[in-house]
Amino acid sequence: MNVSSSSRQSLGTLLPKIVVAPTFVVTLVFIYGFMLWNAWLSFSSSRMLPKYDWAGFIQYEKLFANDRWWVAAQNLLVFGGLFIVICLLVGLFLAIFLDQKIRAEGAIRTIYLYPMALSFIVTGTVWKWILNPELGIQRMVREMGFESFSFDWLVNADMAIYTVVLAGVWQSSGFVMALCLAGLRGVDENVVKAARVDGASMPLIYRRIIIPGLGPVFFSALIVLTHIAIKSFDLIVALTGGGPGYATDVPATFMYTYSFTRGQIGLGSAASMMMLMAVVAIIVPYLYSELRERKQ
Amino acid sequence: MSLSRVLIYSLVLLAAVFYLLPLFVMLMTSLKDLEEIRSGTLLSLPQGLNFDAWSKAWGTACTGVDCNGMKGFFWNSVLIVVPAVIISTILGALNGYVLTKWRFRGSNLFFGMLLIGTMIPFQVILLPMARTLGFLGLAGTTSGLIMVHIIYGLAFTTLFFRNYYISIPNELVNAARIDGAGFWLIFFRIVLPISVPIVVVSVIWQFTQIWNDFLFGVVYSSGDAQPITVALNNLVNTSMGVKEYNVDMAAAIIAALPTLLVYIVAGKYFVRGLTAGAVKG
Amino acid sequence: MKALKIQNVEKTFGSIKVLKGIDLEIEPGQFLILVGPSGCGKSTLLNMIAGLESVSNGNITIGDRDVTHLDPKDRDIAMVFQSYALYPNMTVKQNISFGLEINKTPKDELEATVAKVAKMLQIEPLLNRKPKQLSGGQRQRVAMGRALARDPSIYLFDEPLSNLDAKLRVEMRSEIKELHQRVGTTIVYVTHDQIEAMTLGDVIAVMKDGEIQQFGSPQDIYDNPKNQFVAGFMGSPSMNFVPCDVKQGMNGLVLVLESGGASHELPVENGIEGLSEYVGKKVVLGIRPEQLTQVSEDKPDTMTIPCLIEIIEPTGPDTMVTARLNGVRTVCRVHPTAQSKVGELMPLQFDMSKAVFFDPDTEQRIY
Amino acid sequence: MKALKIQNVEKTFGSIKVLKGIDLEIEPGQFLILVGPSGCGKSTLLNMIAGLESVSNGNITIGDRDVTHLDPKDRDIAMVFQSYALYPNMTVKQNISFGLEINKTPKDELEATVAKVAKMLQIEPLLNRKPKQLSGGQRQRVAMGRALARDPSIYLFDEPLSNLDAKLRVEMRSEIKELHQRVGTTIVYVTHDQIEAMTLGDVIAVMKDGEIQQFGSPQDIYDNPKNQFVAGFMGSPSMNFVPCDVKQGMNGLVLVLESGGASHELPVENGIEGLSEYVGKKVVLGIRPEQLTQVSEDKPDTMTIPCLIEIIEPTGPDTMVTARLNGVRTVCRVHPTAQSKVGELMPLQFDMSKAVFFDPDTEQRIY
Amino acid sequence: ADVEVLHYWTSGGEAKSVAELKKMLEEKGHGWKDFAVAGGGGESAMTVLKSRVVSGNPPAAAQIKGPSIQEWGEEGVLANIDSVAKAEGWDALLPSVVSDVMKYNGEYVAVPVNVHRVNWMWANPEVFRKAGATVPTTWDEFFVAADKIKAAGMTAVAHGGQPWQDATTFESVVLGVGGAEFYNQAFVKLDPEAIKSPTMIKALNTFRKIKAYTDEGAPGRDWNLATAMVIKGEAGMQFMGDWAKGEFTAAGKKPGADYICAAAPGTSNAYTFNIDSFVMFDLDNKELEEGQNDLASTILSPEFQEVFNLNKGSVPARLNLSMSKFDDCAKLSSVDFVSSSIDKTLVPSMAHGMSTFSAVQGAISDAVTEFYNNDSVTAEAAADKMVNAIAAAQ
Ligand SMILES: Nc1ncnc2c1ncn2[C@@H]1O[C@H](COP(=O)(O)OP(=O)(O)OP(=O)(O)O)[C@@H](O)[C@H]1O
Ligand SMILES: Nc1ncnc2c1ncn2[C@@H]1O[C@H](COP(=O)(O)OP(=O)(O)OP(=O)(O)O)[C@@H](O)[C@H]1O
Ligand SMILES: [Mg+2]
Ligand SMILES: [Mg+2]
Repeated sequence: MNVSSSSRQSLGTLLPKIVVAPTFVVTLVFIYGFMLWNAWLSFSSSRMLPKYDWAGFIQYEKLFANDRWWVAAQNLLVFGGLFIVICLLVGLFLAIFLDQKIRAEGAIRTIYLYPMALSFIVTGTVWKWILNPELGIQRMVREMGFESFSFDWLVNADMAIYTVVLAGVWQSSGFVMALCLAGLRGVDENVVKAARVDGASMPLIYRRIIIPGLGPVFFSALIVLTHIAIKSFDLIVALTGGGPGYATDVPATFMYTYSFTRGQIGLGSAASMMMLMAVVAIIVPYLYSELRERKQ
Repeated sequence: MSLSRVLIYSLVLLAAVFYLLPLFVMLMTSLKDLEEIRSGTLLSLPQGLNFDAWSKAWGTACTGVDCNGMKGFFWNSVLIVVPAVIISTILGALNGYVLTKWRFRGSNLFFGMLLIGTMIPFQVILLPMARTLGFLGLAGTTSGLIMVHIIYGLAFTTLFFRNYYISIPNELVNAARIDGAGFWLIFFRIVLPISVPIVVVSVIWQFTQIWNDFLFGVVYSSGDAQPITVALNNLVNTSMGVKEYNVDMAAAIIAALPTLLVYIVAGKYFVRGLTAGAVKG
Repeated sequence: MKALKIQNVEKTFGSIKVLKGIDLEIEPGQFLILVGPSGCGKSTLLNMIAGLESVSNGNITIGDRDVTHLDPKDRDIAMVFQSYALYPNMTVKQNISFGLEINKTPKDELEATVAKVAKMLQIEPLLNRKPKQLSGGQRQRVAMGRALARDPSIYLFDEPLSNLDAKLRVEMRSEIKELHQRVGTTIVYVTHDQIEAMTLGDVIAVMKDGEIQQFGSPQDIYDNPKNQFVAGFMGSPSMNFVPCDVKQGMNGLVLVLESGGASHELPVENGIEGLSEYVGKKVVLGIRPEQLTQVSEDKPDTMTIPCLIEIIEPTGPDTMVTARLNGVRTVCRVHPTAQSKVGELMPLQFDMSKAVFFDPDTEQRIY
Repeated sequence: MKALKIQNVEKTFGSIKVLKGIDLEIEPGQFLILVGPSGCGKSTLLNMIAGLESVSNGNITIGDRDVTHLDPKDRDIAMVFQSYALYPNMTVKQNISFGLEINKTPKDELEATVAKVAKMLQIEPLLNRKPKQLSGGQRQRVAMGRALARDPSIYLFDEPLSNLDAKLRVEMRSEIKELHQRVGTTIVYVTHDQIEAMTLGDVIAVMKDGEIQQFGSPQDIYDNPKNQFVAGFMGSPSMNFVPCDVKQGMNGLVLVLESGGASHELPVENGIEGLSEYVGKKVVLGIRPEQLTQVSEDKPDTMTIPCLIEIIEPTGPDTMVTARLNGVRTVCRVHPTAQSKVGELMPLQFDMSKAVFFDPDTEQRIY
Repeated sequence: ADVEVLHYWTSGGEAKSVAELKKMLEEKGHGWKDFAVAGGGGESAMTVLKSRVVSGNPPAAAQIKGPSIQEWGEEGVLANIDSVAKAEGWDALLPSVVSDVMKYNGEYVAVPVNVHRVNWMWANPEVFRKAGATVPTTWDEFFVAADKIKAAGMTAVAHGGQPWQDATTFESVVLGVGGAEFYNQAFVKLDPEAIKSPTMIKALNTFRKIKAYTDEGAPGRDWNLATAMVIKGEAGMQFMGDWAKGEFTAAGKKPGADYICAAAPGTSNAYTFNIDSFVMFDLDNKELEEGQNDLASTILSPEFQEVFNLNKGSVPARLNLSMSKFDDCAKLSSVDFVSSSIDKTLVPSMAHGMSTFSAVQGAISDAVTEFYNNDSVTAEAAADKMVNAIAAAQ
């Protein structure tokens, strides 16, 4: 009896592990395994197809000597930073506005949210038209009589990356809005009352009390936005094609171009390793602190 | 209405116009003929309601050697999306359930690993995945593609469910355990029935992600099993030939219709589901 | 000048009238309790005093200012909430000083006030913690500290103790009481716990369904409830209500009580004239547990009836026994040493000097 | 055969020992209370009995079965949780019958049991509602119904009443007490409310920091606490602890009490031999509020001392006054009619027959 | 079994041409499994192809061109179709510049579909008439004409600012400024001396000068929109391969009358070619091997070559085919193809990956685009950069 009961017990404690085991294995193999695989390639001399030899750090040396790589890295910083910050701000403000007992809130919320339903390919294509000086906004405004109006970011090598930010924000800020709205709806209304009695005005209450309390919301949003920023590949391809020139290249497009169209898989792998390391360096400490704090 | 209300309403409406603009352009363009597109501006209204481009995109446009439009590919996508969404949601739910209600040593670490997994750029895994699929004998099959979508959707579905389940009191599980229920019974009878809000979130998210996926679709599917995004891409990307923008736009809208519909119909539940728990880190 | 004057205040949510004409006045420094069952409109009334809810009808005056339509921040009030409503992202210190900071209090004055309040409430070591690092009682203190720092003309409390456990609640109750004695400001305090109401209040307004049922001092309300609702609501354990037939006995009116299988006649103390109209009819006898005790020799003239014991609950200082009178469960407070067992008969003494009587239909007191 | 036997049970979370060797035994049909301050390990112990937490060390026996390593479902127990933990997606009926259904109880037997339980708890009209359509008290009843339907060998309750408001808590307390008297099953009941502990339990285990401080009947624990912790924890308001100097008086030992500006000598009743060792040193006098009362003529031989009143709290049946003795706040329970005012001197009678004494350092009782 | 063909001709006339091939193959008793991946001038298709090969599941045939064929050959995954070639005598049918590309280790692994001429200039005679300009034949003439068109308020050059279009224009400039031999030295032999030579500097500066004659909307513009500008008379000229003809035809324009096809300035006796071709993958399957051989033979058959190239605007890769059904531009292209082949002025298009491996082409293209878009880069710096980038990519 004792024996059978203890074996039953062990099945009981094993079962949950068995249930997550597939995911665990999948994560290990298909994420971390592939990362390692990629790391190996970055030390190989692979060109057209993967080759499993040892070439030392030569790919990294090539990478660091490559101007285009540095443009791409810088673009990711600019794009990622602006995209995330602006999405958070826009999403937050839209949520705050919608939280003011707006009529037809449901419809407006859907309008803000629907871009999330479109693929970046579609988003990129449409924005490419709208932002094109000869087709879109600039032409329209000029035809309305403002001849000197100029809005040519898309075709301006210095500004093109901001159009990517614009389209990205258009697509993703609605999601942040939904998250923030959810967060705002969860705020203890007594806290707001307390602050009003303390003499605070609504803007002050938002600034000092409600928004600082949305930490977990921003955390969730940040995870999703980072994920989207890294996957912005499609958007850039469709919107600017990395251009003008390679002015809007980002590491993802860089890596893709070198690995797949230019037959320099080793170099592409080195680029993606750098990208992964950057992501890990930023996200892991944050994740760690957040998860630990949650646990308490 | 006070001044501040007026201000809020105008900002809200202005934002709405900004968000609607691209959809408006797409719609207008799809309703024009090529001549109008060449001569007019993006925002000008079409001269009449002309659905030729739509019927062409749906039924007769060429994507490769077949000129049957998008309709076949539409169903391909459905065949891929439905199982992938269902399976990844179920697995995510189970993972979330274990990670919150049946914790074990290292379960938090596992979750952290999974979260980092969401950050991996998909371009990186294209070749290793191809190799693995070939190894498994799934290369170029629909099941292979479904598997890929499930694998890379798991991190997010798990995240959603974990954050939701963390707000469900453990006492509920304990009560059921004492009532004699085991792991599965508790999951199916107690936990799953109260997961509707987060299931909606997970399904909408996964549906959108998988339906809109192009990269995996193009690389891991073959021939007439390709999803609609690949067909859209083939239709839109004439490398050397005449571009029919109206057909392109109609096709783009057709490709986006299911996800749009999902957001319009279930958007309310989406926000509600997020409120119900996805927000809590 | 009254500290607070509420005149015919009404509140409607949609088509539902939640407050039906409230009238109240309190003197400066008085401690007013609003007590009543859940949903009776206590919080609504308090929120209206605070300015957090608009007033549908009537007037509210604080001191000599009509504040009916003022913003909360212009009313010179401070409020403590049931859930404490501490600002979760701020430290204890910031929580306390937030109101001062907004009102542009000079830095050093602010520091001084925080220090004073923290000392008064003994929360100095907590000043740099966040609310979630505090226990229930500590949070409660901080919430009070936030109100105290403001030094307003009225403090409003909305069930500030109901999230605490029993022991802590008793402690905090004393602290609030003492604080009021020390600071001497006007306080309006909402609770649905009648012990709090009794121990804290100078005056109590017992509310039900948006109306004030009785307004008076604690002891007055306890001893002279106007109706069965107030009588039952105030006091713990509750007053026992036993429906009885009224008969004309030899020395005056008597009540017929069936207990332990036998029938007994309980003489009514004189002076309740209204009772004579009920001869041959039923009245409801209201008698508190402490007036039903074990037999003791020092009160030889009180009536003793043997009762069948159904439940025995020793609380330590006293033992509560439940007996059945006229088919109704009746709680009696006996001395812990008074021996008895469930299912046995126990003679119990009826102290009728404080008993009250109610009309069974209108539930109004019979005087 | 014991209903429940806990032998040297320990629990460690990580490196922290939460339970430090618990030993307990109860007879079938007994009502065991686990009481103690928050965090002392009550829930942990209960969860270990239930099988929800693994046992780090020691043995748990229910009836004649060693259940230490069994799954909860194999232990033949039922449990009621603080938050009730009703299945939100099921109706009341389904909630009650879920456990039976899982155990493959035949349909008609199941129906009969649900009907019986619903009748017993008077929740028949609620059977088809969902939990969120119920009030707190109704939820509590359903949670009990779920446990009752199972007819297990032990019921476990984890603070089942702490989410209810004061009034309801008193009512439900009586109901649980009565239910136990009626059904007669063994119950283990966790609470940190000592009134619940006193009124409900046949035996009480007072816990602190993962150890049992005292195990005995309610009245025994109330009257004969083993140490200062138990004495202070049980009873509401708490026992007063007054540090005093012990002196050799003329007729035996006396305590020196400073009150209202004057010094008084309080004779100690005889029979406490250990006290003689403390002559010239300090002891802690433990005296309960009900032993400090207004002066009444029928106890002429008790000692009377005038005390300075600091707080007055009328609760209705009694009035609690707080006085200062040897610089320590002391709560006294006086009759509501006993007049006094804050800041005045009031003569109070000391009933020393039940007073207890503690060593100021070890906090252990002096016998 | 079905012969799976990976290609990136997915829409419009191209799709029709492929459908023709499918039909012909099916007539020979083989099934056709279409595997179309459009986008980015075949970039997506190459990505897919690589993962298919890596997964051990390559298609039977894939659209691959230029030196990439050699790269694939080196990986050892290609099928040998030399038997068909021998039987049909391809060596005699194809110019040696073409057949060299189709061979790996001296044996045929690929079959050419067509020949595109890249160094075309498309002009709108109406615009020239209005501006009083003449169609230029040298770069000096070009700037005179461009000035006039610009002065007349029209855009002189319709350009699409995408890297491959930049490169297309640039290689025409290099060919026009430096001649075929210099072109070969720079873009085929990748001689650093040539790339840093004054000739290249001159070409670069000429190239940059063109920018002044394009409009604001150029960056990112698709090539066909640029063509439309010429068609509509908004712009005077466009440098683009012969596939642009399809746009003119679709708009109902007649060559000679409504539009002019001329060699880019200074390149009339030279010819940059861009050849589409299919390679066959080694599948280890007898039945499919037969299908692959039949596919190869079909592709080079006169019927298909004619049908396909009529649709696509290019000329047949196969010599000695009657051009009677083709238009004047195609006829001119065909004649120039043969003559330049004899004169050794037939050069592979750098912009379209015919002259070098993709890595090198990418490196050149990056430098060119960077130079064109960023005015702060001097021609000398750009040339240096090109040399370094080429060295790094090899
Ligand atoms: N915003 C509102 N809209 C509609 N009805 C409301 C609103 N706020 C309160 N009520 C209703 O008004 C009545 C009084 O509510 P109130 O909160 O004042 O009760 P309360 O006496 O404070 O009860 P509790 O003791 O439960 O806090 C209730 O019936 C409640 O349902
Ligand atoms: N899973 C756990 N991991 C680590 N420590 C725990 C865990 N569960 C409980 N503890 C710790 O064990 C101690 C006892 O907890 P327990 O819940 O048994 O207390 P309790 O007596 O029930 O208190 P309360 O009256 O607040 O319910 C506490 O200090 C608690 O922090
Ligand atoms: Mg309230
Ligand atoms: Mg507990």
